[in-house]
Amino acid sequence: MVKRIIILLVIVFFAIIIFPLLKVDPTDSLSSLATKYIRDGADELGSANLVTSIVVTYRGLDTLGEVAVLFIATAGVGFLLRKKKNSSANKRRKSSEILSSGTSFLVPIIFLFGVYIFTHGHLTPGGGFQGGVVIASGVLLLMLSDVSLKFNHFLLSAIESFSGFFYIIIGILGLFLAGGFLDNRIFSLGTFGNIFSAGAIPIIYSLLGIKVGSELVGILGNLRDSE
Amino acid sequence: MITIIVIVLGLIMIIAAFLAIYQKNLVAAVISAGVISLLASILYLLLAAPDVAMTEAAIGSGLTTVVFLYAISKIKKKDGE
Amino acid sequence: MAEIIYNISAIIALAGMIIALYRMVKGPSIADKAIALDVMTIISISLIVYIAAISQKIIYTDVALVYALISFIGVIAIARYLERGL
Amino acid sequence: MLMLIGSLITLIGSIFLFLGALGILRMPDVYNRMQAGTKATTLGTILFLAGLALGYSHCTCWPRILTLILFIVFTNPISSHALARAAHHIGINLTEKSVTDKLAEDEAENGEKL
Amino acid sequence: MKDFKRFIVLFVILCIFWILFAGKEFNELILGFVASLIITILFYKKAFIFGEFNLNPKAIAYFVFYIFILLIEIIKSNIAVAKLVIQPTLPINPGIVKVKTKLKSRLGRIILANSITLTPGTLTIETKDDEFYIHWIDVTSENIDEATNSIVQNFEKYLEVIFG
Repeated sequence: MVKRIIILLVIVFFAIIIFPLLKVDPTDSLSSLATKYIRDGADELGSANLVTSIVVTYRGLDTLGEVAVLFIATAGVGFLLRKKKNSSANKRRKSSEILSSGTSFLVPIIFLFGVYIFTHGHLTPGGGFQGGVVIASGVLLLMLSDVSLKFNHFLLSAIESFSGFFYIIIGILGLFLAGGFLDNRIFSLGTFGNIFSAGAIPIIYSLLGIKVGSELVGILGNLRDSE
Repeated sequence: MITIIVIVLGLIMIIAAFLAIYQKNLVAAVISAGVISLLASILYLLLAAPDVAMTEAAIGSGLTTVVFLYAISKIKKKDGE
Repeated sequence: MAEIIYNISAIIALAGMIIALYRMVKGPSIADKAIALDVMTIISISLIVYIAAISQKIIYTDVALVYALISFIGVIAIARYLERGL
Repeated sequence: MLMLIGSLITLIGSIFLFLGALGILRMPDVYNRMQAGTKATTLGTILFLAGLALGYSHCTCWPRILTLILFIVFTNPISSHALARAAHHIGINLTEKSVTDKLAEDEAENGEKL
Repeated sequence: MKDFKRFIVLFVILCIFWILFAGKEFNELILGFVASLIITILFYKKAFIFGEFNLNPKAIAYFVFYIFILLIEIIKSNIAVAKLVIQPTLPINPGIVKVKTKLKSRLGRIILANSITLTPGTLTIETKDDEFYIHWIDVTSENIDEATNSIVQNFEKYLEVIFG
């Protein structure tokens, strides 16, 4: 009991400390680098969503590292979980008719929404990761409704490798045609706020979305098909 | 107004966190953890970070729940055999 | 005037969320907790759109869309886990 | 004026949301909770969002809100159906007030779970 | 022929959703067209329920009419359940009953089941061939035919015309 009261007191203490953070005005004390990003980012890169331009171009190498981490996670899951020899799909309970009909209606729309999110990464709060997760959720819904769904793991890893490959090709193109690795100015910047603007950012985000989506589907498929 | 929402959501998150820790049933704990990330994404939105809010909503409340459920069902199968 | 009524509506919705939380703490079975999660999700979607409207930012509604899709799949996953179809 | 009408619709919607939550508190078993809880909140959300779209019509967010309403109307019944089916399959009993359970009778008759 | 109809219906629905998501600027429309085409090619073989609309004027008029009926039904029964919840004695009389449906097409069946679930007081629990098992919050009759009359008939007479 005493322990719980102490825990409660600690939480209240932290709440009191953290609460003033809500009132901080984010513009009044920024480092010089952040000020530069905010002042020049929109003009230099032509992206309406400043976070996107920082994540994809200024800090593009970090994003490459994050995708590599996700790739290693997928590979680890596939390596650690043993494949099932005899398929025991018939042990699972079949889904109801309503769920499978609803799934076949919803999955195309979910995929379209995922495509919308990752192609509009430079205009809306979405981006490659979020779009990839939405697409993986669509496949998850298919998995939940159809107990005997088979995955083509070879195709998945092929899609994943090709999108990663083209991602790096675009980065290297930036090195030659524009300012540096993963610079988005290899195409014209277009009109600010338009869909075909911000140079290579929509293409990079589409590749990232496909890559993240196929990696997550790989993880889920491995989890389901292993014993 | 925003302050009221922040306080109420924060309190609910604390209660859900206690539930996630102290509950005996693992699936119930997973559901509580899902509630935490659900509300955390509203708080991120209030702090003007829609990018983070979207990521939290997508990954925290959907995908991790499912991965946890898969893990629990694998563990239970092992125990049963 | 209208703003005050909007704020009152948001507070009533928040009160609903607290009640759902009580069912989640108490709920005897997992299914009860999943229902409570469902109700909390729906109230959260309403709150997100409310926040988007009062801060005049359309793009925030994208978060609500993602929310609606993903949490629906979460609830179905819980249901399929319960009936051993996962 | 439009804003006032929108705010009143939102108020009605929030009351339905509240009553839905109250329903899951008061009802005696899982199935009745599902009835009162998740369905009353569907109408509540529709009214809440429609009121906001009406009141803030100058921010032209109505296509998104329409999409959101379509999603909720289509997905919410499916998820509560899946949950109810799972609850019946794992044998959560109906409340003692119930008068009949044809599904359990038929399952007992055929000797197998559907 | 069946495949072609399915393809067109799915493609048009996806384009409408894209316009709802992204607006109707010219560049957006091009992108949406390409994205919808790719997704349609990926899915049109599996999405069997899209080939089941009756695309004649009468069916479309009935569909619009059906949405109104459904809205009115939802509002009416929501008020009934709200009354039920705030009464201190909670006068409920629940049970699971069996009803019959004449609908054959899967899209019609899912819309019927969702309509039943959306009107509070009734919740579809299980479907088996032409029988739906429905949890009813206020059972007035355990007989199949009478239950069918009071739950399903109202929606079915429209859905029969729309989906055949």
